[in-house]
Amino acid sequence: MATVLYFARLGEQLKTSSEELSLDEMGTVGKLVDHLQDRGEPWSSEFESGRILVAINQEMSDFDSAISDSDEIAFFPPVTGG
Amino acid sequence: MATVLYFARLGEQLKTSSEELSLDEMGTVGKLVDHLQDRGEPWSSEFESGRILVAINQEMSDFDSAISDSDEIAFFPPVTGG
Amino acid sequence: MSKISVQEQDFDVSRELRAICNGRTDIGATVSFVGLVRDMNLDDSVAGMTLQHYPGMTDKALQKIVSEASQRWEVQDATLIHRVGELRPADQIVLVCIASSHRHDAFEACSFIMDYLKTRAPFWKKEQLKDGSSRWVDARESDGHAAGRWEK
Amino acid sequence: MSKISVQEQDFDVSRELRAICNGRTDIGATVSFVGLVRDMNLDDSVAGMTLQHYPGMTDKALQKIVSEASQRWEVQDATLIHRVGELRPADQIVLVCIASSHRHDAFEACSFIMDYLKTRAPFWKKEQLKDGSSRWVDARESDGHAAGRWEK
Repeated sequence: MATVLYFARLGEQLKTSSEELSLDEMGTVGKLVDHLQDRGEPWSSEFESGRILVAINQEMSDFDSAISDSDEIAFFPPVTGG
Repeated sequence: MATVLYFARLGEQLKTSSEELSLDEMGTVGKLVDHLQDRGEPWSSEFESGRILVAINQEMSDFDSAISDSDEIAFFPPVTGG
Repeated sequence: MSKISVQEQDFDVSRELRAICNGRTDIGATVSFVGLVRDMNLDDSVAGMTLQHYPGMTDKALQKIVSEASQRWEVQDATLIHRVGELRPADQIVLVCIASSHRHDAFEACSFIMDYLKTRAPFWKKEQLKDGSSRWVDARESDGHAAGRWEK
Repeated sequence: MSKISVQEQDFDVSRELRAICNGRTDIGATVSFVGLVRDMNLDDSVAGMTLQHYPGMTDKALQKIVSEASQRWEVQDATLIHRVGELRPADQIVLVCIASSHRHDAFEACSFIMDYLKTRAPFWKKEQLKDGSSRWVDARESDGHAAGRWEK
């Protein structure tokens, strides 16, 4: 089971900050996002913007990156610290 | 009488840090420097280097600047603060 | 060599500079950046803000940014502190201190770390406005451009 | 708005930053530069240094440099302290603090002030070496180039 995290505005909109998910055939971040969007609203719109960032195991990654069931995958809006 | 000041290494080499001087016909810094160099050593060599800076009334100036008997004229090596 | 900290409590610039310079006589220059909470943003009065972060990732991300700066410039020591939690106007948010024997290296490394932090470190600000509402702060395009200027 | 001081006594960065930010909630960023005495210069061991200056001119020169920075960049407040007299390795020599609503303005203004100060403010360092001799420090060509990069 992969751990999937949602931060900041994204977590608020989705009303969840974390879930455990079996990735099955979803071998890339892009495939996982397709799966999440298939849940309908608000998932569909939230991932539609093209501005959601992803980190795999706490490293900035992108939607083409490979993922497996042992990974921690985090989705979040552009960062605004500093 | 103009006040002429010498700072740092220059003052040490000339063995004076200040003097009062009547400028007479010396209407520019360059003319004053010629006059000082005419005093012989160490004046002649110290002003020969081309690296001596001048301030007139506490403002950075150059050797073409006009001077008069009411001025404070300061000569010094390149600055090394900070 | 460097100190990285994500913390709720405030920091003191002089204390951090002393910690860097403690017992050392080979440091020629330090440059310190402090980011502060302003009481206005996008024409609205800000009463306070909450800084959320991604705890597992922030330390790693900040360490990576400091390492990259240390590879590009001569950095003798570095301190990076980022606060999280509840902050109010005039509160300090972030501190970057760089010690170097050359002042330009210190300036560049410090500026670089701030630009990268603003695009790559997982922190998010939520502002409480004086009218009682709250909102997530949007990333600014200018921060993306600022980080971009360091790319080869 | 700005504070300029030429003094023998030491300074405290945090105290100066607090003085700048005191009661203000509109400052987004501060950048602080501190120059320090190193124990090595040109391969020689430095035991201490004396900072001479041109008392009638230093204040004016520093004021002018800060004014020029404030014209070029958005500077909300500035503090410039330069020490004179006897200093030892690890002692603080100079402090420049810039407050601005934009971090890049703060970095640029602070860096500019240091570059100009190093070529235009009438201070001279005389080093005491560990072998008992002393020497006036020569101006570095690199400082001239650093100041030159700000010319249009």
